[in-house]
Amino acid sequence: MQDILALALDNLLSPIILCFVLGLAAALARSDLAFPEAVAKGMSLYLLFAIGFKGGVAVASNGMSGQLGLSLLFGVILSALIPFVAFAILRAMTKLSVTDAAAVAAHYGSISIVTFVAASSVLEAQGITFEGYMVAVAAAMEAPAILSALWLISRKGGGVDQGGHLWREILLNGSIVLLVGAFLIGWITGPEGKAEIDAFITAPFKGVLCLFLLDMGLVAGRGLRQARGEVRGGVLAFGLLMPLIGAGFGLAAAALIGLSLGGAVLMMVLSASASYIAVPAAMRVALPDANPAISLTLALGITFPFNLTIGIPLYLAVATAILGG
Amino acid sequence: MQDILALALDNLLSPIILCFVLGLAAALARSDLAFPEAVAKGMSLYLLFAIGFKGGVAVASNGMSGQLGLSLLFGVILSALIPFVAFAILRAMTKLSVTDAAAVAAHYGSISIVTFVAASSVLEAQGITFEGYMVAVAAAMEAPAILSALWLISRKGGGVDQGGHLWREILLNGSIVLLVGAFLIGWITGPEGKAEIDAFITAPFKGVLCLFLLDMGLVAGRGLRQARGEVRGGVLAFGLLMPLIGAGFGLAAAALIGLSLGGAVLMMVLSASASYIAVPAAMRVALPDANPAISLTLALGITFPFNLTIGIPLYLAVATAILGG
Amino acid sequence: MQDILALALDNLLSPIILCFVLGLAAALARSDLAFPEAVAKGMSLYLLFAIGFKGGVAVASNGMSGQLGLSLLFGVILSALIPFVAFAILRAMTKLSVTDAAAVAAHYGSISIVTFVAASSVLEAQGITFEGYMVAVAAAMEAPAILSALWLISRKGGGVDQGGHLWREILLNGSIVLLVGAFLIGWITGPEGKAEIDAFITAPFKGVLCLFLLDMGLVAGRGLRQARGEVRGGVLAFGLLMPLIGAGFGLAAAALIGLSLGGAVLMMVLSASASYIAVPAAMRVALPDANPAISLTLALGITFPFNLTIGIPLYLAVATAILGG
Amino acid sequence: MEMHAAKRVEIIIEAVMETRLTEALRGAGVSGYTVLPVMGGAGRSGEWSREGQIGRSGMVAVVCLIRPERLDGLLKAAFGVVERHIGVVSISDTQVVRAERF
Amino acid sequence: MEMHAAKRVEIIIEAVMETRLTEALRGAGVSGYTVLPVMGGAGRSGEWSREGQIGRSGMVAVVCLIRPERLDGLLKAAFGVVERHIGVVSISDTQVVRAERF
Amino acid sequence: MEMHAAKRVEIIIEAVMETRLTEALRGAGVSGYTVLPVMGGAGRSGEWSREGQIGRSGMVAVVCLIRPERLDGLLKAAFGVVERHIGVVSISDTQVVRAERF
Ligand SMILES: Nc1ncnc2c1ncn2[C@@H]1O[C@H](COP(=O)(O)O)[C@@H](O)[C@H]1O
Ligand SMILES: Nc1ncnc2c1ncn2[C@@H]1O[C@H](COP(=O)(O)O)[C@@H](O)[C@H]1O
Ligand SMILES: Nc1ncnc2c1ncn2[C@@H]1O[C@H](COP(=O)(O)O)[C@@H](O)[C@H]1O
Ligand code: NA
Ligand code: NA
Ligand code: NA
Repeated sequence: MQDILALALDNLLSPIILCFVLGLAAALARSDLAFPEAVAKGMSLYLLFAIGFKGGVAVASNGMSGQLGLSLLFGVILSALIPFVAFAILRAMTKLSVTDAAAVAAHYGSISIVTFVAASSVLEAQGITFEGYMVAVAAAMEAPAILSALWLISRKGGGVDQGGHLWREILLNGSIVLLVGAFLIGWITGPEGKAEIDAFITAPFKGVLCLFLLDMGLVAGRGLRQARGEVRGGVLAFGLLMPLIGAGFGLAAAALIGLSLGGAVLMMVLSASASYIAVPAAMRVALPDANPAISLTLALGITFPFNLTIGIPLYLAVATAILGG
Repeated sequence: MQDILALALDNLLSPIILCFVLGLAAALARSDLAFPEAVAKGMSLYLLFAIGFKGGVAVASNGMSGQLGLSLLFGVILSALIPFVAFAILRAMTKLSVTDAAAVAAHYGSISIVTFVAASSVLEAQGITFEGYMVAVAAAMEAPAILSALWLISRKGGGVDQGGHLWREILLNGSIVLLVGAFLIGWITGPEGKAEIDAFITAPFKGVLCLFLLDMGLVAGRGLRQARGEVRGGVLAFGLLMPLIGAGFGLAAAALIGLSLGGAVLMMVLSASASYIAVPAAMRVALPDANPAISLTLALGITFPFNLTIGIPLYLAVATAILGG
Repeated sequence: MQDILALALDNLLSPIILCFVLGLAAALARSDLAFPEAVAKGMSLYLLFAIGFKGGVAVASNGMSGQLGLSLLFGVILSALIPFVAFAILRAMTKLSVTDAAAVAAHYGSISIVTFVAASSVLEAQGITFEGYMVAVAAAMEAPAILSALWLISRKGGGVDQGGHLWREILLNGSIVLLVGAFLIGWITGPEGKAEIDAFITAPFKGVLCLFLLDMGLVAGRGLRQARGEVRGGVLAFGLLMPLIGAGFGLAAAALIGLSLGGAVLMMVLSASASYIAVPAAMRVALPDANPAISLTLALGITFPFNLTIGIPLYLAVATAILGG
Repeated sequence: MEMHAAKRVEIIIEAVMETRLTEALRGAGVSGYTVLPVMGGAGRSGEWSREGQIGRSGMVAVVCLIRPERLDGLLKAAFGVVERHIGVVSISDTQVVRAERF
Repeated sequence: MEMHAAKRVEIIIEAVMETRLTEALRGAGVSGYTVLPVMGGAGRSGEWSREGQIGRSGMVAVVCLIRPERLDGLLKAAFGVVERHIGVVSISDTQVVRAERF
Repeated sequence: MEMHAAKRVEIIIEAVMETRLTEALRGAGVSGYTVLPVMGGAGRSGEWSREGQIGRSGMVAVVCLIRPERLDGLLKAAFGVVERHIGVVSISDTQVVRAERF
């Protein structure tokens, strides 16, 4: 227990978290500190490439441990299933409309890759290994949740813009393609390929992550400032409760698959986190009547910082207690 | 003496200075070499974050040496005081209007963080240590000069737009917030935090600084080309004289505080340098009638290269002579 | 022979090539993966700076081997000569108009710096040294081809916009200025200067190159998708044939100059590659009636990937066979 | 110089809808348009800014110059896409010189 | 489609004044506007370009579509901010379709 | 507020031609203009996008506000540059407040 608290505190005082807090504080204080859109996008491309590549190299080095297929399958199931749970809770706990509830549910079924990256960093710092292919599981969990949300809506009689290329857009979404592509390149080129570009993708990684989280803090803070009125009461409580429920599902899946401790924590983090890049864009196209401010504020302003600060150490503690160190 | 000349020459032939010269030459020759605004902004965010963080870590490692408070106080006094000196000199030596003179004066009271960074690099290359908190002093010196300039104007009967949020804008200016925030994060996380992101903030730092100075050379060259007519005679002389006067004040303050040799050089550099980011924006808001081309050309086209090439080695030589190696 | 195939395969499976393929595939599949313009430009500035600087340092370290002047001269001659060959082939093999043929010819006389960089990486990985000043030869080969193309047009009675500053624009083109400027700075500051910024220009270089090639794959793929109709038959064949002819000229020149094996391969690569940055801009100004899609698709969509995958190992094999390892 | 009456249609729309809009325009026979970036704005759905964003968030401005007789077709196509979405459409009279282009 | 007359006000103003301008607009009851980036320009105070700049230098273009009757209020609010500053304001007639939005 | 009739000329032109155009404008006595970035577009020469490009590719939009009597001079100067190039020019009626500036 003491260990967990120490770890949580350690985590809270890491440069990564403090950078997010700095961004959040600057935005709430209405500083004009801001990252250009191109710089933010550039950092996110770098992070996706690096994390995908390193995952692929890990698979090339350690082999597949036979569970890649099973993990992907469970990832897809979790992503498709969690929106139903989230939707039911939202309809029970909040006054959100069917459309808004479905849109929020889609975000929570999908994943936040930055939360995943932050969790991997914590694991690495603790010397806890994890399955390299978890990054492929992350990619596989991006999209199914969107399908579930659209199904929920159409079942409730809501209109969904199933425009010709919605599916291509979702499945060939830039972040999925980059993550999976870099994963494959890492897998093909293996440790030799990694040696060639290690100084680029490994050494500066954590520093870039710091600046990226600073920007995310700024964006989250601006969102919170503007949406102050809309996210409160039941909706707010959902943003803190849902990650715990998601993490529970993730832990159960990890136990069924037989993932390592590190892999289980990452599966919990994926299930607990909410998308704020791929799903928002898809929802704007498919559910234009849903209010984007609600989902984004919940995902980025409530659940993301919750996972970053309390969630990750908590999931690690619970996984350690249940699965053993 | 020979040592000083050798150092000055060494400095002149460093990649940093040569990059600035390349940018300047390219712009004066009207090459279309240019950095996108987002890239320039991204590099400046990186430099502010790195320099702030490293300053904070230095304080965490070496303690405060008891003089942080005193140094901050003197920094604020210098920043508030220098504009009065600059204003008097400008009114005596040039035909600038009250408004223009006050605007220029505000730039010279405030500081140029890149000059500060370049000076720290020279000190580090010479193996001269300095107080880590000097970066906090730099942040503290950004704003007071603006207040002095506005007071000068209103005393002369000039109108000042004291619009509601001018003060928040100045004090929560992005570069101040990032510098101070990174300083605090560095202080809190200390050498352990630095170890995590060292490969990002230390190893590539000087290279990024080179590219940034290349861009500053380009911007300065474009400015000089356009403002050729406006900055000459007395105004030009001011741009070369004022840094020497500022450095003198800085040296006096450093001696009073009892700063180390390195700290004294940095205090001289801060006092000698002129702002070209925070103050120009504030002046546009508060003194819209002031001609921005004059201040910017002086600060970036005259004083900045003067400090970079001649100023820094000179201040180091003088400080060594007076305070002892 | 077996060695060559092994090398070719090795090259094909390097992260650099796979990144290009990923970008190409993503664009052809119409993924929305994209780099912001500012990020792409920032990476190209970085690569030009790093390659120029390292070339200059190599000259400072190893001396000039007496052949810089001769190599520059031959570079200029190749760049001026190849467009005539290309033009004749295009007029014989394709139905392109005089204007379009001249525009394409200009692209092939000039050079692709990224192909040059990729070839240097392959040489370095093979432990094959080359003359550091080849980067200056690359810069010298950018512009003469444009002059030849304009002369071709005007001889055929075509109108050329020789607007006042076309020549300044071409010769002071940003990429030439940066490449030559960084080369000079590297030369002046030498290994000491390099030591200061090595962690920036050497360690992460290959990783940045990977991301840059990913973006080039995206741009090439988008171009191919749109120009599908226009580039086929004879024009397409030209895009595969011309690099081989260019490489032949390059090899002959290298043998005459007496370049090392590595230098000869780079001279072949420069002659074989086609410009897609400096020349397209110049052609838009001087030959507005030429269809830019043809040149760009050929240079970036056909010849660039050909050189990257098959060309470089092939040129290395031929040069080794003829000049000896 | 001889000038011809034309319409300038300015459509400010979510960036995610850009491809759908331009496809609809092409479907309506409008083959010329220009897309301008938008930094931020405000409307019934609140204020927003592009700074620091990563996804295809934000809006773009699509400007079409067309002959007056094609306006109805264009608007019909555009509204098919814009209708349920955040955004505004405005139509101004303008003049163009090389009328054969439009 | 039924169209309604409106005004398109385009204000090109220093980027540092953007927030002040949009606050003044909101104060005047104008709740819809779009901010476009500006790359460079020239005027009485000379030429400038955004390239390589770092601070909040440069200008932005703020476009407002409003009902004609609100024009005076908007202009008064805008000029309160723009007056002593570098920049230009132009007002064109335009038409909008969903009039209830403006 | 008193308003004065003016013309708003919008020239969408290849970025490589920007300097030539603005020099021609200055030559014709037009000293005020604003350059807006363009993200992409389509026309007779096909579709294009600025994303991921590196060179001075792409287009820009140059907006000039001028007194009506200066229109002819401006158009002549502009067409000298634009003529053989990709791009479009449109001219709209507009109104400005501080007429002495134009
Ligand atoms: N009256 C208006 N004038 C100019 N732009 C507007 C106006 N109303 C809305 N917009 C733009 O359209 C976006 C969405 O508007 P809305 O659908 O009202 O939230 C805003 O963020 C603005 O960029
Ligand atoms: N006549 C004009 N047409 C279009 N934009 C203008 C005009 N005059 C000024 N501007 C813009 O407003 C900025 C400041 O103008 P000024 O206050 O005249 O220096 C210029 O840099 C241009 O971006
Ligand atoms: N009708 C139009 N409306 C708006 N922009 C256009 C139009 N036609 C062409 N453009 C712009 O001008 C560029 C070149 O057009 P074009 O010369 O027809 O290929 C296009 O990429 C668009 O950005
Ligand atoms: Na989830
Ligand atoms: Na100062
Ligand atoms: Na060539």
